[in-house]
Amino acid sequence: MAELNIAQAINGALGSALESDPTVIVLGEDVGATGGVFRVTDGLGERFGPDRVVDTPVAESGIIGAAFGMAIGGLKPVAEIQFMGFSYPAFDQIANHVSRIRNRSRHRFTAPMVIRIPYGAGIGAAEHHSESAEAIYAHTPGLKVVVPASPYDAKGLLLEAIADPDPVIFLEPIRLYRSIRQLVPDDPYTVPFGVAEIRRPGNDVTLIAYGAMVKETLEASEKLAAEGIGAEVLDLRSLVPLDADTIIESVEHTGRAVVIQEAPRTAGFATEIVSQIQERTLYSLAAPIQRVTGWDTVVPLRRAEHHFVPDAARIVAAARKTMES
Amino acid sequence: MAELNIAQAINGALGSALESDPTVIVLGEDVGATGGVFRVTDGLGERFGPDRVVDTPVAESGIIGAAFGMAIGGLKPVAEIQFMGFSYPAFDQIANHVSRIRNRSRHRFTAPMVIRIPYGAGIGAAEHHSESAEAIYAHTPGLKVVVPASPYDAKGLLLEAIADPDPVIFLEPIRLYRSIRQLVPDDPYTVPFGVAEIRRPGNDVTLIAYGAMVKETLEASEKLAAEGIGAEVLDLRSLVPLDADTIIESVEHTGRAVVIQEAPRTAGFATEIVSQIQERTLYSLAAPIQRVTGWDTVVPLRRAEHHFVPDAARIVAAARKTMES
Amino acid sequence: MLVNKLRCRITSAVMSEPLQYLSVAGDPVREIPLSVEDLLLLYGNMAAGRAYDRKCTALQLQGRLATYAPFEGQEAAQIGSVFPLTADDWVVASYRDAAAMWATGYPWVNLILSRTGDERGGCPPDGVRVLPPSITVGGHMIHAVGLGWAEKIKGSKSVAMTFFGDGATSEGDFHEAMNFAGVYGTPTVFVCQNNEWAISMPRDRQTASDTIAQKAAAYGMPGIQVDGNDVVAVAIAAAEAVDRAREGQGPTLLELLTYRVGPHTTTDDPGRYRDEEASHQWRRRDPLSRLSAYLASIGEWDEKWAESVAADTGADVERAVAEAEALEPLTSEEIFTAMFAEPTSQLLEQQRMAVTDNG
Amino acid sequence: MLVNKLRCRITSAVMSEPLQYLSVAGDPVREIPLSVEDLLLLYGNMAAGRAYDRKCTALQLQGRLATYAPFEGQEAAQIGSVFPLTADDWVVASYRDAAAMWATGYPWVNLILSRTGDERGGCPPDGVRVLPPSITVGGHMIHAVGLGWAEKIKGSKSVAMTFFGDGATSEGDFHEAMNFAGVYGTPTVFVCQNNEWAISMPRDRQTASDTIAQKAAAYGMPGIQVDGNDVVAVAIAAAEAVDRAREGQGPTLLELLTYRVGPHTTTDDPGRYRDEEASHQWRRRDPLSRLSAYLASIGEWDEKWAESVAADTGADVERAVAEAEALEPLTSEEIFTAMFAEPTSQLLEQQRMAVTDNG
Ligand SMILES: Cc1ncc(C[n+]2csc(CCOP(=O)(O)OP(=O)(O)O)c2C)c(N)n1
Ligand SMILES: Cc1ncc(C[n+]2csc(CCOP(=O)(O)OP(=O)(O)O)c2C)c(N)n1
Ligand SMILES: [Mg+2]
Ligand SMILES: [Mg+2]
Repeated sequence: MAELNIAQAINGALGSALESDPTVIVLGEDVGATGGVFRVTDGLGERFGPDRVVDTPVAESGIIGAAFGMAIGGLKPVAEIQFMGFSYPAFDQIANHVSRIRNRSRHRFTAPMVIRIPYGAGIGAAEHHSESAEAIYAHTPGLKVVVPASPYDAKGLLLEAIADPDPVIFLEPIRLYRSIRQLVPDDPYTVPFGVAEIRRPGNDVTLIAYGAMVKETLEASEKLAAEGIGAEVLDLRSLVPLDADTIIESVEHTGRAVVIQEAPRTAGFATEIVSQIQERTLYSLAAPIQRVTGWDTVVPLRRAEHHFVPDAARIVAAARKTMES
Repeated sequence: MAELNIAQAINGALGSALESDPTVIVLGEDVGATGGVFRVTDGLGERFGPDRVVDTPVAESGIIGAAFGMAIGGLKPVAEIQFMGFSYPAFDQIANHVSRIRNRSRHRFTAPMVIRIPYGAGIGAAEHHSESAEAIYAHTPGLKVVVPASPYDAKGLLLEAIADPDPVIFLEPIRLYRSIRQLVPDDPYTVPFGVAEIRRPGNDVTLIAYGAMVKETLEASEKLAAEGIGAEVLDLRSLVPLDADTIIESVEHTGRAVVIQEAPRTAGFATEIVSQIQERTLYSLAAPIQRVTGWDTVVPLRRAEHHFVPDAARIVAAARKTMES
Repeated sequence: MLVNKLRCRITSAVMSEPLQYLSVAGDPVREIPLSVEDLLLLYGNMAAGRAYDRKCTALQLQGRLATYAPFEGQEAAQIGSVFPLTADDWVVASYRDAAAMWATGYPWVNLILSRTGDERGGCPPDGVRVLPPSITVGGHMIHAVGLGWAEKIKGSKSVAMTFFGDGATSEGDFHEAMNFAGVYGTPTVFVCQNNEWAISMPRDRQTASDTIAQKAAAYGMPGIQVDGNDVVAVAIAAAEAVDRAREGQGPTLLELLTYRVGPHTTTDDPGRYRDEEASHQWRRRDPLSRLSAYLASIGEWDEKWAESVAADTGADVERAVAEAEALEPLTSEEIFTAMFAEPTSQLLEQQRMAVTDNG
Repeated sequence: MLVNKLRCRITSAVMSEPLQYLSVAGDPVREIPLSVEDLLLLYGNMAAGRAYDRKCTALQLQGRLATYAPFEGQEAAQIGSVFPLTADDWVVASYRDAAAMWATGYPWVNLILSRTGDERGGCPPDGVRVLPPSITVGGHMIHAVGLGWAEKIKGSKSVAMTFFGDGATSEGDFHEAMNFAGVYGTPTVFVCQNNEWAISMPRDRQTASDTIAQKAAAYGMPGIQVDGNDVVAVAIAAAEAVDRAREGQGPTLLELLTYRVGPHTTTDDPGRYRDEEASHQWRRRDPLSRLSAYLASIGEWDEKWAESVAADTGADVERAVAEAEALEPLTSEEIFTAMFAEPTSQLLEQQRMAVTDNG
């Protein structure tokens, strides 16, 4: 056990996968010599050499397409895309090939691979470095979409992703890379997909979040507690598969829900959760479900970024609104 | 006035735009010499020559990127992507550049352009030829997303799109190209974005659809009428901007809603509508809003395609379900 | 395996003339280094390809197949290219490459199933290292790079061969695939069938480059133009490219000059965009007649045998169609069962809805 | 406008040596066809670029700017390239090209605003035909193709010049841009600053092609390697490429050989992936000293003047920073106002929420 941040926990997971499974290959821009732009792959290049931790040309479609071929050919590639906005050039490979080969070949050929993508705003980065496009991947059939919010989960979910027989989009909240520390076991372990975690129990309102928003949501729940509102905080951990049962159970209990997402509002992943709640438990609802989201704008640059990203205050305001009815 | 199908109505709109505005350029794969794979641009190449109706190399990112440059430079490009699945290689250009230049330059540079994309299943086409990715574009800030369901709207909305000062994703329901005829004025006219049409009034349940699903929904409404259920059918016509007011008004009136989308279920555009309805008029709801959607699978090929695409029967079943409570 | 004497001359230097062994009339323009047995095998496979192709066009006209993309005229390009491959090698091809796929083990019934619109066409027998054909243009070449790379990493001697058209070279993915192959020296053979058309777009509007072969230089790999209707030239060039890949010398680009004498697909009308006179010209350069003329000139031609190959294939394809048609289409339940190894709870729930609501 | 006597020798033939006019020591290796006035202009602009660059690095260290991508060593490449442009031409550049952008009319304050993290940096004065820099690698070159194409369609004589790095040539969009430019003969000048690194990836691992210039042949356009630290050579090559474009002869690829002597950005530590000895070597080939040595040798060098240029720019940049910092950041209301010409009802509703909820 060591106290690690998320970047270190992911580094540990990659290290143990590379060590225990000779078919694992880490590839991406700058993952080797310099350890990645976030230093998440730090030291792995030295430890496992340039054939296992592969620096690639600047070509995202090529990275994913080549990894896809490797995966069909029996390797287990873990590809890194440097920032969410740079996954778009690879969207064709992901949506037209990676996600489909199992269905296209009725199980004959498969693409067990992981695509790691740092996502989200909050560090005042340049344009294209702050996007949250999880809904686009979740809407693409044939992909699993996983978003850790803690060091423990980051390691366990990544090892689960590497063990998974199908492609997994693994989203890493940039803002949390170094901002949370937690005791993480040294040995490998997995955290299953499709099991939401109740990060805080409560009776009055259910707050549903994932990834970077979990931290804000926990902060909001503390503020709400101070006001005497008991918020139950769910950390979804994976969007596909989605643990709808835990969500429904909680909302049936509290009668109120706020869904939090950093991505732009229209047709974001929060809408899927809202839809499922109202489908399955409309009559338990004491108030309209609130969405707290980013806006339908480009993520603003550093000086105005905070106007975009949901924070604890907005979550508190939304929760209060559900309490009004 | 002539009785036209949707393909002809679009052809007419393109012809009149090319004629009246010398800055309009139509470009795409096979749009010229052969009139497009759906013959939508039939005859335009001959009429306006290869510099106004431009056949391009097979390179979707290049088509959109070049059109984007043209648009900044003062032309009004109308780019065609042959099928929705082939828009994915251009996703980076669309999401990282086309949709953003106005914001990136605070209005200094703009990209007034139209991207025409035939979409949807129903003709038993090959893989990648049957997708409905409207949610992905609607979730991308800075794009307008328009989906006609009739010849009259097809012409009017396309001329509106060409007149719009910002980029418009113009989705053409493949299945309806030749299956509906309607009297269409010869002269140019526009149909405004953001105004849903009540295609059939009704008191019992609101059926909300767009594009290819409008036809199925109208069929369903007739079947429901035969059962004594009065369905109000809304044709959204544009998803961004969305005419939420008309939706809300209708659902406040009927108390019941079914949202129909052909795209895969999870995080599809229907969820946005469901979310807005429950946000704004939860207490008017007599029953959970139903979604009738495609599934989280690849669109099956010809022999099993019908299992995927929502049909009148499924819409009727969903409407009945809302009537049960 | 082909031996060294077969070497043509794949180098980085640009050749002035496409590689040719048999003239259009079937006369040898240089010594033919293949045995009669090999030549008969090549002919037989081309004849089978042609019989399949014609049968499919006929079946499509009867409405028994979905849209079909004929490859008449390209039999030498496909059959010659795969000649040096073994069962351990990979083939990553596109929608027009049925002959190449079949000749490397992809059964007729799978090809036919796909053409009826059935995903099970994409599932060849276990061990067949041929991917289902790519329907998107350009996206699949990099898969052959990844496959070859994986074989290299695993230390095997397998190579990956990928087929694509002249139009596909315009896609960004062609560039990324070629570049990765060059950088990592993957055992990949890039086979461009330059059939002069991409639907209605002629080759000279597709790119301003004089040849496609010369694009190889941009990636530090050799490229060679080959008379793609000369099956001997194609086989020899492919053999060398495959040998290079197998021996660790990296990727090669082959540009096979050929012509799509038929329509783009059965729904296409080439008369709208091209002078069909060229097709007539190209039919005279037919790859099958060229080889049969040569075989006749050396006294090895048996017309009856050739007819029987075509007839046998026709019958095989008929059987494949019957087999495909006898197979019940995928049910509403089954469309959910191949998205993941294990369906998610959401898929199970949707499966339940699909089965009951559609009921 | 530059005249014919300036012509270098852009042809499709591959040159054995990069084009050079001034040796590393500043000695003319061929006749210098530029006037002293032009040379002083070039020097002054390079000096301004350098002063800006150093100032920004310093300001970033103080936390007053966001991450910054220095271009030290690449001043000749940028300033030389834009030398033949007029105000009617377009510049489409990337994050490391501030000198090129400024020299064609993009104000310091806009560059600085962007570096503080403010969208208003992307809004140069009306009429400045320089797009905000591309942050994605590779996606912007095709925009210059579209811009040039539009000018051609409109019948104007304007050209579009686009700047990108060696790493960017690996993106599929480079290929599509080059190919479109070749096919349509657009008036586009492709300027690749080959600074040997793409973050930590050295040029020889980026592509197996010997040179980047030779990639031009794949698109039927000429390509030329130029000593990118020799501002005279860059200016002459660019002038010819611009003239070709203007005269309807189509696009050209310039490969400017240079070196990023500093880090990739202010958060990068090059010591992790390269031997900094090379940077020291390259500092000796500094583009400014090379030109000043030549100017001194012909008795036209004025050290005081050079110092004053740098000092003036430093002061300009200081003022720009002050101006940028004095500007109130965009409000929660304003982040909604540039998504469309007119905000949609959804945006207005969200704007209302943003303003009230954030309270
Ligand atoms: C990404 C993508 N864009 C467009 C298409 C539509 N399309 C199908 S075949 C074709 C032409 C391809 O030409 P070429 O590569 O020369 O192959 P050929 O058809 O001649 O065998 C096009 C544009 C597609 N299938 N995929
Ligand atoms: C599409 C995309 N992928 C990755 C990145 C991250 N990135 C920023 S700069 C860079 C290296 C670019 O190298 P080069 O083109 O040589 O330009 P240089 O930085 O040397 O000026 C990378 C990979 C990006 N900005 N955009
Ligand atoms: Mg072709
Ligand atoms: Mg570089």
